[in-house]
Amino acid sequence: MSGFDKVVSSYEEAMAGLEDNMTIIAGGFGLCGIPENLIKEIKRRGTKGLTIASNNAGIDGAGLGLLLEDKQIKKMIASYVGENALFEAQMMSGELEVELTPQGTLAEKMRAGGAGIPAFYTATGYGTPVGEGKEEREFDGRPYILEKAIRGDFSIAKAWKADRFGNLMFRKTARNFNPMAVTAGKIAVVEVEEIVAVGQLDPDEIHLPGIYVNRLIKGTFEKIIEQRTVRSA
Amino acid sequence: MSGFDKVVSSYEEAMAGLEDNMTIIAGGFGLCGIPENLIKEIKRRGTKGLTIASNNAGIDGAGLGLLLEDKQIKKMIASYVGENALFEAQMMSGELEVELTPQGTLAEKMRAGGAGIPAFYTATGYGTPVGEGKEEREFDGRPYILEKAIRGDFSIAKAWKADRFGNLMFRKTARNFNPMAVTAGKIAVVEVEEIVAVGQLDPDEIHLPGIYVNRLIKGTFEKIIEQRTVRSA
Amino acid sequence: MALTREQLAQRVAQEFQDGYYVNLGIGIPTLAANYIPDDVQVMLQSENGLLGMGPFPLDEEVDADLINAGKQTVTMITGASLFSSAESFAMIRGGHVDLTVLGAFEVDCQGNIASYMIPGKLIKGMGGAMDLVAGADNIIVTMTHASKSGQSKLLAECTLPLTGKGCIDRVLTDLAFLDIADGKFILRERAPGVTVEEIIGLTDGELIVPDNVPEMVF
Amino acid sequence: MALTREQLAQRVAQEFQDGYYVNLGIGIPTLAANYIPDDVQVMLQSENGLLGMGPFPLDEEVDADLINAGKQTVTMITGASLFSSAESFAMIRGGHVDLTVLGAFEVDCQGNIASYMIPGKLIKGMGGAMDLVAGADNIIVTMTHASKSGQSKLLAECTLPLTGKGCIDRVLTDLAFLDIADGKFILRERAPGVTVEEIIGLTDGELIVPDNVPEMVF
Repeated sequence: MSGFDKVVSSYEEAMAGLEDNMTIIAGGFGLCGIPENLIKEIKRRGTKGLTIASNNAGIDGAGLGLLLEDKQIKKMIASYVGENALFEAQMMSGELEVELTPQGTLAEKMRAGGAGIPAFYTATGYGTPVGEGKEEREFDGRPYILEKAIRGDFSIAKAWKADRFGNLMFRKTARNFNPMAVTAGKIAVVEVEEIVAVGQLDPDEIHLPGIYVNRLIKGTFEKIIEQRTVRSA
Repeated sequence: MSGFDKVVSSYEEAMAGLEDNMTIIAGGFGLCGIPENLIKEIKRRGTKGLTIASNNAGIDGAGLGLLLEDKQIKKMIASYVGENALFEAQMMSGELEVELTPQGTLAEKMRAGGAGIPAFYTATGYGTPVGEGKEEREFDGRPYILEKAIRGDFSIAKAWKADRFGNLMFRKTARNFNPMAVTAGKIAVVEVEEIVAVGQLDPDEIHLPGIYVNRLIKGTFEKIIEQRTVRSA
Repeated sequence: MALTREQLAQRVAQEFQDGYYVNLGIGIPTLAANYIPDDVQVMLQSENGLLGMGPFPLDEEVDADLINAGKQTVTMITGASLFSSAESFAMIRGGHVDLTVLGAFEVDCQGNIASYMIPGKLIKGMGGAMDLVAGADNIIVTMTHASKSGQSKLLAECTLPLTGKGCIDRVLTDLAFLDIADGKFILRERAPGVTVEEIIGLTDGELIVPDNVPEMVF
Repeated sequence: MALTREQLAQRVAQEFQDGYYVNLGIGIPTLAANYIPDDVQVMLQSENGLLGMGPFPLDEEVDADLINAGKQTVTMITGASLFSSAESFAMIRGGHVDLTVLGAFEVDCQGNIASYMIPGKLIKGMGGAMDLVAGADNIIVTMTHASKSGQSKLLAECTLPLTGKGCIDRVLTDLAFLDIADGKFILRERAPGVTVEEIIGLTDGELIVPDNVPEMVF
């Protein structure tokens, strides 16, 4: 294949170069659309001192929760970190630093990181603990705070389908933070359910162009459901 | 149909409420993907004193160029305004004010306007005439300028397909500024080539959700090509 | 009588207008979806990237890739659309959602809201709540009027860390529906059988009581 | 001999590496696409929303909805993708494009570039040029070394309004290939048959001339 072929042959290769104390931007919302196997590979590697930006931190025994078991995470940048006893314990003991970031601000910080926007103003968090220590400014009579972009050494994300060039399609609400996460890492690693031949994806329907993707791997996914809620027929 | 049915029955209805001295955000790149018939309706109405944000200003006799014939445009916010003698004449005579804005900054200003981001920093234009009078600031040792969001009283845009709820799909490079333009106007008017039944569009393949669209109309399009370039077989 | 959870949800649903895009927080706000009037169609926005959220799935319809902001499995209605978190909050922050309904621990007569953090207790995070209160023009906060021990939650000034500052102008409690304007609560409706005096007694912030305060009608 | 337009394009194409995403400006940069080496695949980005631009269409393939940034009808290669202008410039501004090639009126040894405006003449606008020079890490400017009357365009300080400040570090002219670093031009290659003295004579900004300045090889 060509120089645009992003497919790597193993998870080890997918995460090659990950070192202690690096920053990782991760896709996923709860356990939905998380890069399950990339997280497991990070656990296998035993990399320590990681800063991870992700909307959530998984649950005990699943998702990013796996990385807490061996205390691999130094700092978590997230909007919601409930439902995780190990997380709570490490946070309370001070082993784990947490930077709570509003969900929309986190999504926009990742997008900004990928899009070369170093900082932006938002009303979100003004007058709250999130705004403390941040610049405040009025535009058209309304107060806003300055939020900075976030970038990572690595991105880890999960998509539905890709072609070998790394053009990505996501599925339903498993899209969530994944597209922005991909754009915000120096080395963007994406795992997918299916890799199709180049030309099989309609160019108009590609959610994220392959230019953002450095490494691509096909995985199999457990897809744990956090809250299985059903109605009766 | 329901309260989400955005379809209007005439171009007159589509642009109802447009008044002198309003600001319009328009989609299109050159003559590609422009809201041809909405522009013609603005010409028919004779609305004056308009401020229009659009990447280009059409050409003589086509696109936004039509609105120059009766001097309907007071101010143009655009990245490139060549290929238009009437535009040139009105600019030179001072009848038409022009705010040249880098193409990427213009796209981001429209996105920011729709996304509730009042202002953002960008390196684009730093140290150039575009940066004059704008705040400069360093982030991580690199200088940037502050750019403000743009919003309009109306958006006019062109999409390919829509359902009656206003969920939009664009086609090829006729997408360009259209999605952001739609989000940045108080009243967003979109004309399309085809309106399909609700449920006919795959939710994963919708380029812009109908929440941004206020009025929708099916048009027929001339699609003038500015530079017809071909190769021989 | 104080409103039940179901009555609170019913009263919220009376505010739905045909064609509204609505974001409903976890808890009572979500229940309101069960009481949408027959002649009204609303489209539910779920901030994890779905516009047009439907009911919970049948057992055989469950899809791990289709959840709501509470991480519950859901379905899509016809005409739904899917998008990224950045797009979702562009929608929210940009003021495109017509109505947002969410819960709170406290509100005050300056329009401040505290809903995500009780110091000393576990901090789970604000999720999308700060974005929602900052981005929406039209917000209804649903909450109990006072704690079980009778302490007002409608305060002169919030005591807990804020979720948003000066962004709330309507509060529905189990006792009353109130507006907030010019630094005061304004009593608009009372729960059936609840007296104005009871409400006055349980409201800490300055309260304006118009001459006529009708009972809510269900 | 000064390079022809075709030779300039050829020399640019030698910089293409397999797997490069490249944005080519109007004029000579666009010509470079005709000289991509056989063992190299590059993908062309067109800032109006296309990654994977192909050649001009056959007459029967012409599609008004598929144009490049110069408004010319084009085609897509297999593996192309389409997106909005905001996404396109996110890509450019975020530094995801590997190589940008564009023309200029003047560059100076501070890395400044002037390419969009000659005061007193008609101002047509900067299009995407300011975004491209600000966003890319790897830029080659292609231009003539001097005007027809022999006035250098490689200056100590640009005289025209800037397109970008301190963002250019490589310039390919019809006479030479130069780096820019630490406020100086550095002569790297010369056009076949062009002497170092000629280049010195036509370079206004401070110029470093290494001991060995090889001729370009085509």
